[in-house]
Amino acid sequence: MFVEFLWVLLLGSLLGFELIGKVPPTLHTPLMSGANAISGITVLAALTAIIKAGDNTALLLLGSVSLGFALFNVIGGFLVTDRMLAMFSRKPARKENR
Amino acid sequence: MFVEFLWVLLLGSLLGFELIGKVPPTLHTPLMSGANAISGITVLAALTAIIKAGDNTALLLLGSVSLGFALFNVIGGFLVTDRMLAMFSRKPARKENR
Amino acid sequence: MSDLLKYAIELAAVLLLALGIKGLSKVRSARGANQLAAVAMALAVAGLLLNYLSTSGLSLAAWTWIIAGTLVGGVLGAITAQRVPMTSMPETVALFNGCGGMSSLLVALAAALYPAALDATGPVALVSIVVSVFVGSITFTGSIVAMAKLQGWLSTPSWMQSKLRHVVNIALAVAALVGAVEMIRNADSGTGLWLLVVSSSLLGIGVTLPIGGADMPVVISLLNSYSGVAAAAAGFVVGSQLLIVAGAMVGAAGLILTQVMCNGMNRSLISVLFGGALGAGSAAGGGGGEYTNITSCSVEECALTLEAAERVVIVPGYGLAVAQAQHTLREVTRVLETAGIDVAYAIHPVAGRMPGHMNVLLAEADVPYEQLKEMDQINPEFPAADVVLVLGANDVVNPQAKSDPNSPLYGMPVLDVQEARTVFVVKRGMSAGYSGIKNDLFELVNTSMLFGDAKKVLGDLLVELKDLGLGKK
Amino acid sequence: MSDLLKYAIELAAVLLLALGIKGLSKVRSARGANQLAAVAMALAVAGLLLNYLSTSGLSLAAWTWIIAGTLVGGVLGAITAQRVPMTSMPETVALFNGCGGMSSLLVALAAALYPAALDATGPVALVSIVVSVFVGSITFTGSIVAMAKLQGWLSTPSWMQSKLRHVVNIALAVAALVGAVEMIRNADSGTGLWLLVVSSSLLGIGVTLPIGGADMPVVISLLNSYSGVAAAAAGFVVGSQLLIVAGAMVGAAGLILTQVMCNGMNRSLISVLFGGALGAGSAAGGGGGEYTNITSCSVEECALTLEAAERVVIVPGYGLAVAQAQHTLREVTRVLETAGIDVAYAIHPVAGRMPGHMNVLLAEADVPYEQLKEMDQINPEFPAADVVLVLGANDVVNPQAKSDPNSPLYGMPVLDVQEARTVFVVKRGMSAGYSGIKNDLFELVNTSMLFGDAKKVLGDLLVELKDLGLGKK
Ligand SMILES: NC(=O)c1ccc[n+]([C@@H]2O[C@H](COP(=O)([O-])OP(=O)(O)OC[C@H]3O[C@@H](n4cnc5c(N)ncnc54)[C@H](OP(=O)(O)O)[C@@H]3O)[C@@H](O)[C@H]2O)c1
Ligand SMILES: NC(=O)c1ccc[n+]([C@@H]2O[C@H](COP(=O)([O-])OP(=O)(O)OC[C@H]3O[C@@H](n4cnc5c(N)ncnc54)[C@H](OP(=O)(O)O)[C@@H]3O)[C@@H](O)[C@H]2O)c1
Repeated sequence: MFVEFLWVLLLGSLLGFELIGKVPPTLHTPLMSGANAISGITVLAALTAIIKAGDNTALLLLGSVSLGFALFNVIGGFLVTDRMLAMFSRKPARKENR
Repeated sequence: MFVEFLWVLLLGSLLGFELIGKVPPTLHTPLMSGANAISGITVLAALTAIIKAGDNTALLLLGSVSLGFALFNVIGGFLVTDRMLAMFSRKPARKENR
Repeated sequence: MSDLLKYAIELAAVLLLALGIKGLSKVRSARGANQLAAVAMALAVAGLLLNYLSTSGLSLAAWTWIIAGTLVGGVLGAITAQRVPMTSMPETVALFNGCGGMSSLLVALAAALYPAALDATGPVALVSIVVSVFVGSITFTGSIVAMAKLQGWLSTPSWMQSKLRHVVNIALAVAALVGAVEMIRNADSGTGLWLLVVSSSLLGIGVTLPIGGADMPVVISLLNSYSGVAAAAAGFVVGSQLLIVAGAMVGAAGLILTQVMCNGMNRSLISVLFGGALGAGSAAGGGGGEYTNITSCSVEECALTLEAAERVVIVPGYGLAVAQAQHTLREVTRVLETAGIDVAYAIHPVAGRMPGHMNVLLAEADVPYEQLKEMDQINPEFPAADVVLVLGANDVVNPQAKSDPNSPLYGMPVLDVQEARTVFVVKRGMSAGYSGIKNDLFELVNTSMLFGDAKKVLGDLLVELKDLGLGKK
Repeated sequence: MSDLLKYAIELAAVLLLALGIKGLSKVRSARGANQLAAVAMALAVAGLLLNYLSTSGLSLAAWTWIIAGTLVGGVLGAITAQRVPMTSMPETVALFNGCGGMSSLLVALAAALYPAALDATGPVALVSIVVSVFVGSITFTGSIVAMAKLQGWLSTPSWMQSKLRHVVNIALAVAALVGAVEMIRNADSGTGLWLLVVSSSLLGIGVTLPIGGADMPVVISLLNSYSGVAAAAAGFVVGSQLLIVAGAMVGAAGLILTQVMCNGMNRSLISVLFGGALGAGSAAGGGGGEYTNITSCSVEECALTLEAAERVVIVPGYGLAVAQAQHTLREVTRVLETAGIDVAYAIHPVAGRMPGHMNVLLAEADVPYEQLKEMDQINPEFPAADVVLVLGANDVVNPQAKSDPNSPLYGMPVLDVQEARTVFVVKRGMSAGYSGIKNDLFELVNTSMLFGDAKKVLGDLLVELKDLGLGKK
């Protein structure tokens, strides 16, 4: 199992390095914020913890708080990124209308 | 096991797509030839077949022929690519000498 | 749910996430890419829940706690995202990021305290827990400190600006290492765990606190990369490739973005992290007294000059953003436009405190896209401009960057505002900008200073312009 | 050898291979990247051997067969690589590629025949074997056909250019599918396997044979991508992630490269694969008779004009490459240079039959790098040129591409040679180029045709120039 994990870790990292090429400065902030929302993928870990907790209340609590934090990150992050990008995307449309 | 294979297949493909961005036409031929040499990585499969063959001569023979073909591809491919690229790399050096 | 379906969902989610990150780096596709990533995330969550539902099932308790966590986190997140003003983007991203780190930290704590329940036993899980706790703690406290500094809730204690902080931080790092080793050697004892949590939390504070507020976007981007690492480590803990890949991608992409940002502002990552607040001394000492030959003028004079102009270029900077003056600015430019004056905005790539911040702010104030000109596009046009209005910008219009090879700014591309016929600089006083150095522009004969808060000055200007009869058709 | 070391080697090899592929796409790093990839490959092989040596050990028989295969394959490969002329690069790459496909095919055959020995049992292994056999066979026969066509050993039978070939190919594909299903349903029966091998081999021939020789580089690039897929499938068979990742990377990168090449020559992949030989009809019918107002001239006239020129631009094309005239050309330009005439070469990105081919050929003939001008760089310079010498180029100098929206070439960027004072076009007759269409350039008043094989004409030109007293100091 561990080796397979290392494989996906290596490949995921290489992919991450390649995915971001030339980002125009205009997009630095939204990109940061969008990537940040993706890092909230820990929701999955939090959910797993809750589901596997059985009737261990401490574990349920830890998992639930973790889930709350993660979702705060995810939902807030995606929404705020969308708000920012909505402002950009209004513009090209206008430009084409001219 | 199979799932881990699918993971590395997916990630490897994505990585391959990303690695090649804008290739100047000058490099199309060497890039094709170099990538082709890398696809000769089947040497590993051929070696595995020979090693695991035990005293099964048919298998040894199949593996050995496969190894020969693969190495023809690998060694020939890398060398011919190097020959081509050597011609390019002479030039920037000259340019700097001016 | 069959295993095949489960894996297909996971693979599809990773594919969509990768496409999302890729798309976010192009203006055209960015918004769709963000939504795609959100869909991918929802898909991953749905896949996980369905998988457990169809195998072991979910207990009532689990449901309760899941719904509780979801409601609280989701609703708070949504509200924050809607309410927060565009000027506070850096703080907001820092806050979200810190919460992501906290989430990884809590999962790792859960796994450390109840390894059996989460199948997190064995050396690999242990090491992953250690990494997750360490990185998660640093991400959390670091992000919160970054946020507090950006909001102005915190300032750097003076000893933190001395070399002493390096000693303290090294001590904290060593303590964290000791805790980590202790945890791995003796998994059952809680001492190692708590030592690690406490010392890495403090380390996060100690590293972030001395960094100047203006360098914060870089730090946030770096911490964002860390939160990816923390997520990948959490993936090792709970045994999920999806988490590992997504975390690794974010971690790597964040690192690249950090580097790109540093390049854009002519700064190295090392100097951001270990250099402390840039120019903190020189700004106070050198910024104020050295100027001679300053021409200052009144709002009336400025209004009269604007009225007579045909071509006006606006140069917004950090000061405009902190003064939240973008809407007032838009009203002023509307008045100028109705009077037939040609208006353009010169957007320097690192104007403000966050890359792309100016674009967002002006877009929010409904400035038409065509009027926003990038540096390379507008620089040749300055000689043809009658009036340049510099609003709370300083470094990005400093001609030293081109003329003086000894200047710390040397080499940074700047806006050539001095080429215009008349330049008005709106700022509160003579204090320096982010880099803490003197600006030769202010002493040029065609430059007039207009002192005051940007929002207030623009408001006054609006009144004056209307008094002059502009803006009515 | 510990497992950890084994995995570390594998991971390092993949990392280096990825860096190699990335580096190969930039001129600066390409050579180093190719060497890096070779090192990675050696590392992977060494890792595998060491791993088996330290665990089960290698029998004498295994060593013998390994050394035999290595010697034969390696030595032949090295000799071929050293001996082959630069003009035959496309054929050579096709040959190497075909051998890679054959290697995957043989491994898959071995696994199909002796599944127990290679641990290749179960449905996953079976499907992988099927894929590997199918793709490996197509790669092998397709590449060999491509090579033979490029070498001129094969020409397309006429029925292959009719629609009938689609029927035959579909029938072969169906047969392959039947074989595959039979193999999976009944692994022990050999019928399915042989049906699959034979029909997919024939399919490889049937698909490649109708494709025009000029489209071959695209086909080779596509087959190269296939050989990556075959390697990945072989990885599934023997259970090696390294093989899967490397194969997948090559497969994906090859696909992108194929697309890039198609874009460069204004052609779609679909039309390359299913369109058959482009313009086979129109080239014969339309190319010859339609020209009026052709001015033809002798080698002497050309030499006299060259002698009087100050600035000469050489436009090499496919004809120069087939005539292998690059060395003679270099001698001619040497003579011109010693006479103080300024010489430059205009390199169109798809001049010739393989992208970048012209650069390689001219570099081989020792043309200085500074004289090779890319299209965008040289186009504005044509009006200042006294003489343009078009050597076996046709489509890349066709002004229709810019002037006539109905032309099939319309939109392809071309070299604006007609802007020069005098244009000499060296070709054997009036037949059309790759696209099969008429070239308006040949009818312009400032164009003179110089008929003959490029090498011969250049040789004659050299004599004439020397007779005129050029080239001696
Ligand atoms: N964009 C980014 O991503 C980023 C990130 C980090 C750092 N930076 C750096 O930040 C700098 C940006 O340059 P910049 O020209 O935009 O800003 P700046 O050089 O920092 O100058 C801002 C000026 O605005 C004035 N100001 C502050 N508050 C004001 C208010 N309420 N009303 C009016 N004026 C006010 C200040 O002078 P007074 O105090 O006298 O009013 C100050 O001189 C560059 O050096 C860049 O490298 C940028
Ligand atoms: N570079 C690539 O990657 C690539 C790949 C595939 C296709 N293509 C296509 O190939 C074309 C390349 O354009 P191009 O202008 O280089 O070539 P071209 O348009 O194919 O024309 C070549 C010309 O050379 C003449 N020629 C042939 N053999 C000769 C010899 N021995 N001596 C003198 N002349 C000879 C031929 O006329 P005669 O028979 O009258 O002598 C022919 O008109 C483009 O259409 C491009 O899209 C390029």
